[in-house]
Amino acid sequence: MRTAATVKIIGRVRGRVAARSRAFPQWSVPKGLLFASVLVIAVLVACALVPQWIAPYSPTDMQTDHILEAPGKSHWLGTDYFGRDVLSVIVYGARESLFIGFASVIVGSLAGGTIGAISGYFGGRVDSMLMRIIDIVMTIPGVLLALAVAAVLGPGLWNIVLAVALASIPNYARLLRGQILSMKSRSFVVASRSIGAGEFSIFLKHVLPNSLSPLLVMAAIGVGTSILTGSGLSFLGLGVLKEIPDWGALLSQGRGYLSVAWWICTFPGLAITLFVLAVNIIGDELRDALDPKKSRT
Amino acid sequence: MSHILDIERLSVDFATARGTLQAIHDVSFSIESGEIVCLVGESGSGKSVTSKAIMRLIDEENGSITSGAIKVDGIDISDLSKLSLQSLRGKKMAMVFQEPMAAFDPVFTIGSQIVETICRHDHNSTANQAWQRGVELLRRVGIPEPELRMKAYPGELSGGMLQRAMIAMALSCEPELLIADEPTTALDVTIQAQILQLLQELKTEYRMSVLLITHDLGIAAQIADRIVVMYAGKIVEQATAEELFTQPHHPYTQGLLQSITTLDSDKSQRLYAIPGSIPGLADLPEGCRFHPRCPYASERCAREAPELQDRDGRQSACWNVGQLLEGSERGKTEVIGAMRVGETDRTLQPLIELSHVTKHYPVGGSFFSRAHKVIQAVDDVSFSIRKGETFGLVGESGSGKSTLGRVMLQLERPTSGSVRFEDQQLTALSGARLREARKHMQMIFQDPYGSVDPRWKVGDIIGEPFAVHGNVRPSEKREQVEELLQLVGLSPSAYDRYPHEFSGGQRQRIGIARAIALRPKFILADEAVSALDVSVQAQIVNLLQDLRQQLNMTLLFIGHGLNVVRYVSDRIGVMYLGKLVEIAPSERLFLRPAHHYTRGLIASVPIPDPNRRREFASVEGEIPSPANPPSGCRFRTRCPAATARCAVEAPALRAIGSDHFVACHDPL
Amino acid sequence: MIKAAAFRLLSSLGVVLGSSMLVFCILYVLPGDVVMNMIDPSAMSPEAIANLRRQLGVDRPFYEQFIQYFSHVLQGDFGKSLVNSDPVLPKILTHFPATLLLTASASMVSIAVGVVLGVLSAIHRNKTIDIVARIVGLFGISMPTFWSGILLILIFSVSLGWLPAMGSDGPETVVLPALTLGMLGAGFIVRMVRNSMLEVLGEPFIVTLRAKGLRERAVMYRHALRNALIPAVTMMGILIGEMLAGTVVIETVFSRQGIGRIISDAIMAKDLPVVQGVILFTAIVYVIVNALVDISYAYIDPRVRRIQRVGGN
Amino acid sequence: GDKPASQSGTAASAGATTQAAAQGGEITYALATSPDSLDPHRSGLAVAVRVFRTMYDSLVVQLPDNTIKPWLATEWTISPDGKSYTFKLRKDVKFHDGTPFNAEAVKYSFDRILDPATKAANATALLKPYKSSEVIDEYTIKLNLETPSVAFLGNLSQAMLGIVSPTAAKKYGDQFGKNPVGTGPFKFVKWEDNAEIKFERNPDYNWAPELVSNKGKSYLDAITFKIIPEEATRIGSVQSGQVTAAETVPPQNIVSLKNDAKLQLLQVNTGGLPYTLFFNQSRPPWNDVKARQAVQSAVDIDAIVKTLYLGTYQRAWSPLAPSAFGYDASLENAIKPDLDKANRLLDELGWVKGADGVREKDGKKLTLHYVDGSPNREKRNDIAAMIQQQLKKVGIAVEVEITKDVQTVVYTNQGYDLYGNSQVNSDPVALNSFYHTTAPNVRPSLSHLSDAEVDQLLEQGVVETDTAKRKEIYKKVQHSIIDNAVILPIYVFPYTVAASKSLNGLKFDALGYPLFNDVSLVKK
Ligand SMILES: Nc1ncnc2c1ncn2[C@@H]1O[C@H](COP(=O)(O)OP(=O)(O)OP(=O)(O)O)[C@@H](O)[C@H]1O
Ligand SMILES: Nc1ncnc2c1ncn2[C@@H]1O[C@H](COP(=O)(O)OP(=O)(O)OP(=O)(O)O)[C@@H](O)[C@H]1O
Ligand SMILES: [Mg+2]
Ligand SMILES: [Mg+2]
Repeated sequence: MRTAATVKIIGRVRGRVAARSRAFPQWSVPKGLLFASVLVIAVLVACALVPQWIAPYSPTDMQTDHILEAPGKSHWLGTDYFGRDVLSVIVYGARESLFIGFASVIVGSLAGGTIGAISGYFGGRVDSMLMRIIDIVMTIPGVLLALAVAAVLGPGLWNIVLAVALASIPNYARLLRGQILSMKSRSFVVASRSIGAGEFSIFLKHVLPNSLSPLLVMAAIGVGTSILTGSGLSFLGLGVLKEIPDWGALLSQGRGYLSVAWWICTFPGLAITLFVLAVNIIGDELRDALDPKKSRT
Repeated sequence: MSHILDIERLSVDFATARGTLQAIHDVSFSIESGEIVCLVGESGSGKSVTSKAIMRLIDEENGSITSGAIKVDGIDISDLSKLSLQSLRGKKMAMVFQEPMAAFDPVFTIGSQIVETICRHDHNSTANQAWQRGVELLRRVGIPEPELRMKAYPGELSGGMLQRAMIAMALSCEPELLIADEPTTALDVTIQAQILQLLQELKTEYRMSVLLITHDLGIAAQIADRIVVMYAGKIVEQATAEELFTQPHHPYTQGLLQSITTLDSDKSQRLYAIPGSIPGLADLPEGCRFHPRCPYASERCAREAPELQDRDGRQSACWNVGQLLEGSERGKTEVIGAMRVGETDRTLQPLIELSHVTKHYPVGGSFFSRAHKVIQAVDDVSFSIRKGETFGLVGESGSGKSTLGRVMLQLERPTSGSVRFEDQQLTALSGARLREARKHMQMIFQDPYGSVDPRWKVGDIIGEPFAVHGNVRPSEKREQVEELLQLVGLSPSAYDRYPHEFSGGQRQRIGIARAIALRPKFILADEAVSALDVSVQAQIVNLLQDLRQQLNMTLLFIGHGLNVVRYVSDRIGVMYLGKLVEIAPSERLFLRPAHHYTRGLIASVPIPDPNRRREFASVEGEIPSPANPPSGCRFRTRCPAATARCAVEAPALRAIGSDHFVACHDPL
Repeated sequence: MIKAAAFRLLSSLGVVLGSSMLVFCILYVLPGDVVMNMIDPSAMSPEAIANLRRQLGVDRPFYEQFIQYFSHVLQGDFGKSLVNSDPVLPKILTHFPATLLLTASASMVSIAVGVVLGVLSAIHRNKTIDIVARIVGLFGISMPTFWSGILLILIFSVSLGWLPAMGSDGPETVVLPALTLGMLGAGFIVRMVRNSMLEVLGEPFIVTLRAKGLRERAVMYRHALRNALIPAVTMMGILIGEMLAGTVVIETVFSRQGIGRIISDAIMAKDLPVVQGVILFTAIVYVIVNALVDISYAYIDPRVRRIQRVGGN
Repeated sequence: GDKPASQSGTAASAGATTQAAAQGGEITYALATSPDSLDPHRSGLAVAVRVFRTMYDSLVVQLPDNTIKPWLATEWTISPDGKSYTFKLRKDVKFHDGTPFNAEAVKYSFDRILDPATKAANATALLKPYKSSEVIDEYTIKLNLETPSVAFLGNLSQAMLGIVSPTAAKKYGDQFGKNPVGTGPFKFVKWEDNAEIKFERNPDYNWAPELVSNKGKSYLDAITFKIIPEEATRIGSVQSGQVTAAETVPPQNIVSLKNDAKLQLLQVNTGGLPYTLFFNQSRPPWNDVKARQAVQSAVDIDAIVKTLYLGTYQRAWSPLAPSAFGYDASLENAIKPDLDKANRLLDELGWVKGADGVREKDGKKLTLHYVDGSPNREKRNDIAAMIQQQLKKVGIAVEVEITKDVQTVVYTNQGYDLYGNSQVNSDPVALNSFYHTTAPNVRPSLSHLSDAEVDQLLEQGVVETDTAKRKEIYKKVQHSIIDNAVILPIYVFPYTVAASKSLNGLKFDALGYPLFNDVSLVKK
């Protein structure tokens, strides 16, 4: 739902403000912050790929005589109510979390982007029809969509991914459509048409590539927040019980211990926050880097 | 004489991501009260920075005054506190900007923005008084129905009106110094003339000092008492208008003056253009900053930067003034082949023929109501362009020139009427056949920045026509593109670079290279040079002329710079509110305009000769809305010779001489 | 003008109807059986169960249920809960005010925090304040509401004892939930306001304002902010929709009454009439809010007003 | 020791009852979930029953020692064949709406349960062998059973068989659950969905059972139940004083709240069936006793209960809770975790460990599909997680499915190998619905057990009137179930309430439901 929110907001606003075609001002990032973000992502990706090299303990090792230990020498981030090492669980949970984050954004943006692109390309009837459908879907809270998906397909990791993706589709669609509409009337597009290029090839070669960068920004926020959507679902009791829980599930499961053992859910929360921050900072930078105007040679 | 403004050795730095840039260096000049001083120079020479430095507006853009002083009425602005600065701005000195549309806050009414200014500086006046004053001011600058306009939002007024309102706002606290940064560049010639007229009146009426920034030497010649020439952040020359135009003391000034296309430029001669382009601040040349482009440059120029020196009561910064004064003009004009000896041959076959072309854009209307309101962008236009000729199309903004061009190339379908190209009825073609036909008709766009895809490499942009139309192998493509690059005067190494790495003039060359890639028979140049500096404009115009001749193309040249259009065209059509009002061979049109509108247009063009100053404002009022054009003759509302007949009967285009057509009941 | 309004109304109705039909279909395909959720199947004979099904009308084919439901809705009858026979409409009407209060106050928090941070961040671009404000904004986006909600309860109710931890009776109970939900929205608004503020600050008219000698405060808040708010206002329309959705979690955490809780329970129990009713209601609210946003949009931005008057683009 | 104030099987009470109870005042009591209906016949939720006790009375009451005492019925006789019960009723009782309580009302209530239109849930099962009733005179009623049932009286004591006002029930129809009317010490005032349910004192009340000391009207003016599903919020509310008491305190908070000077903790073990994991014997390989025994020895329930409940919950050993009639204490500590035994049993069955550590046979992996409900109530999901790890050690792969739709997954599709459940009940006959062979066309029991000997014992248990003999019967049943590893008993659920120290006199009945008759507020 969180991704939905973000994406929806940016999508709609962009759509409406598309008339003011000037690109968003750069959200230029101090070098140090960028470096830190790259580092964070690198570490998290490493956690996802080779957790066994990083985690000090097994994430499933329930040391029942060491439950609820505060952060200390032997357990840097403490232990949880099973006696698992919190650090190790977080490290191992990275794989699932990153997967939820990235997969749902990829699915959502591909599907939404395609709808938006079709709508923007054909315009007219097709456009107004698709946009009416998108309008309709937007009035249904993301929670309901997510719950419905979870309920239809049964519990599972892909569910969360699909649920989040589904809820974000209207937003990507709207965003890309708005972007394409404003791009379609640019003079380099007319220029290409005037030399006799076919409509479809103009669309593929000029309109689309120039319309994608705001999608990137939206996706950057989406990646981080879909993990939270997952946690929202597990809060509502629709999560999956996995041997190695993802961060969202850790947060949701550990919330009851906030007053007695704050470290259980504070550190996974911090992991999510760091991840969101880093992805967003890198996303902004990446958008600039992909823009030949802004990349410095 | 008291100096209202005194700038002493001013330097301004900007802090940017890539380090500090010095935008202006050691600039000194002054303005006396009641004097109009023009600051001229190519784009990027530092004119605006100078003006903003005077207001200390550069503070907001990471700029800072690193040395020197700016004295306004004796007060040094350069190290004034923010607060006292704010109370000076608008009161002591006021500013008028280039884009009137963008210079007002769009969400407040004109009135409230004027009142805001008055109340800010005059604490005694009540809001009501301020409002009354605003109404007075608007009336003074010639806005009809000022009470009504006060309540209008910026978006509801035309550019000309907004510029007047902006001037009214600047005048609201009776400043002693008015700084106008390109106040007319965004406006039509007729409106420009009105505004310049207004400035002159105000100067005499209020004894105001004016610093007018412009790149149009014509304007400077018409209005300035004194002219300051800037180049790459430095002042290179300073003199009274007469002195400067009679005898420039700096090769740059000389080059500028020569680059101007005037209403009597010799059409058989190439336009003069200063070679090269103005350097960026990050890579300024050693020594004299102009030396790489200077025909007089010596070794010394490359080593040592010349100081601004007094000579005969004027100043210039050049080591070679003496040499220049001796008058040996190097690299001046050259005769262009044997091409344009006279007018085009009337017996030539038409290449393109338009008959009764009309283009209406529906406005308003929703799902339920079929739109009944339309913008008549082009209304019943018929004419033909002959093989090999250059046809010019002029008219004020919104008169439908671009629309006509687009309809010609079938980028848009006409509402009615037909376009014939050679033996093909273009309006009947579609799909692949139309795309095939486009091979022979190409377009050069006005905006050199927007008309190339920023994500494509130059080589791909220019090579796109090959990709679209053909069977060209990649190696061949590279070869051909490099050839084209050379043809338009770019280095083949541009192939792998991105458009943003090029200057405006260079980008326009990229656009031209693409347009000529397939050797089309017909090229439409829609304001192809309007966005460029005078000297670059000359380069591009020369290039177009050369190419046209080499490739034997037919050209439709749309522009609002009448002098350039006159220079390039064989015949010219004049449009007004979607109608073609006059067609004539270009010399004849300027010598003997038949339509009142044409005459007004021509009279509005500033003449770059201080000795031939004249009254501006030859066409009164503004162009009406094309959604609701006047009945009968569309020009009648602004026509000095309008009669009752004009209101009821629309004049048809009729011949009044050899090759000369006009749509007027009482032609001149 | 009237035509435009009528068109707007009609298309809104279409959207509401469409969304309600979509929900009907979604719920229809949901697995699970409302009857089995209601009774103890071991204690009832199969005939009795079939009888119950018939009574509830859930044994009829899809299209019949569909037509029947919507014909009733059009007569103002939203039906009864399948689970406990509560009439749906009064149920929604009693719960809705609390949700509305929560969303409205959360929006207020979002706007207040988001605008302040966004403006600060834009004015002090790339300075420490900017970086801090942006990170705070992202924090708002990156914290799950159930977690931040509990944290707020622990701090403000348990430790400090300043505010009630739960309930929906009285204005003080809305403070913590509104803060929690508002922080989420604030995160988005910060980003939005900062961006549009920067964009506006780059507009030429800002230079004009300074050249007039206006105080910096007037330039920033009277002019720049008002322009920058235009996109932010649009966002409020969408945010309110999202906040309505966000109430599902918040209302549970803070034990507030509200439609968020009704709907999550109802979905789980496959209580079709209730889900339908709530969705219909939220869709209407969503549409109304967005219409209001459009109106206020035109109010703030005269350019839009003009476009609307001329019509088209 | 540092155990909370818990006395299993006996009613715990808060504060000293000796001091004179203060009149007046209101309390708020936080519930963990919302009752679905206040119609006692219709709801089967424990949380609803906690609320019912404030406003519905039963014919009889069951004391902690499992004896049955009069309540609305003053005395009763049982026919020799055990198939009819004749009750003499109190004559001074009135429903809250003024309707007089009489034999008609009792008849109406019980017949109402049988009427399908009532959509009665658990009440139907509790009333089970009941067939019909005859009104003998205004205050005498005779209930007829299909078959004799020793548990019948005990069941009658349960709140779900409370007597409702016929006038109101007829008047409100299916809305009675929103407008409940009974004879209890408190009258219903209002119910705000998902927020609160409010009751006020019934000033006429004067027929309290022996279980409480205050036989007359309640000390409190009113009780408001608040519904606070989120644990942390519920505990936060009682800590911050926003509510007077909060139920279902999670273990970690029990430990921390004990040091809270402002709060007291009350804990009572619930009666009936403890939380038990049932093997689904219809699915191989769990139909094989050895396979089940392997799991039984591989799982370390002690570790689970200690870790997750931090010593606040008691471990269960038998299919019955310790307070239940016939509980067999000899089962305690009889089974020890024994990995060697588990491995040996599985080896014997031919399950061989594969490369990934999971046992295989005939190309099939040894998996156990563990289904649990959602949300993580009483940390039951965490139990699943721990069992998953423990069974991994012996080569059993546990797939855990957490689902909200238990009805479909478990009851309709029978798609589980292991599923946990518990039941609060007053009599061991409750075992029947879990372990007795079911008729072919009826929904099978959770265990799918079909054991002739157990069946026979269970059938005897229903009719055996001799207490000692009956105890023996149930001991045999318990033994058989544990020996055959039909189930894994996990914990006995203690109903835990955190309350302000100002709350006095809160008591619990034999099943662990709160009673508010004696509650008063100490003024400080
Ligand atoms: N805020 C700034 N930061 C960095 N460089 C700047 C800034 N403002 C202006 N410059 C640079 O200073 C130089 C002079 O700019 P300026 O705007 O004064 O030119 P100009 O003479 O007014 O040109 P034009 O005719 O295009 O308006 C340019 O190279 C420009 O890029
Ligand atoms: N796509 C369109 N939809 C609606 N109106 C249009 C459209 N294109 C042009 N117009 C209107 O048609 C009229 C003529 O426009 P056009 O661009 O042809 O003028 P122009 O002579 O080229 O002006 P300029 O000198 O400003 O380029 C204008 O009033 C313009 O607003
Ligand atoms: Mg400038
Ligand atoms: Mg044009």
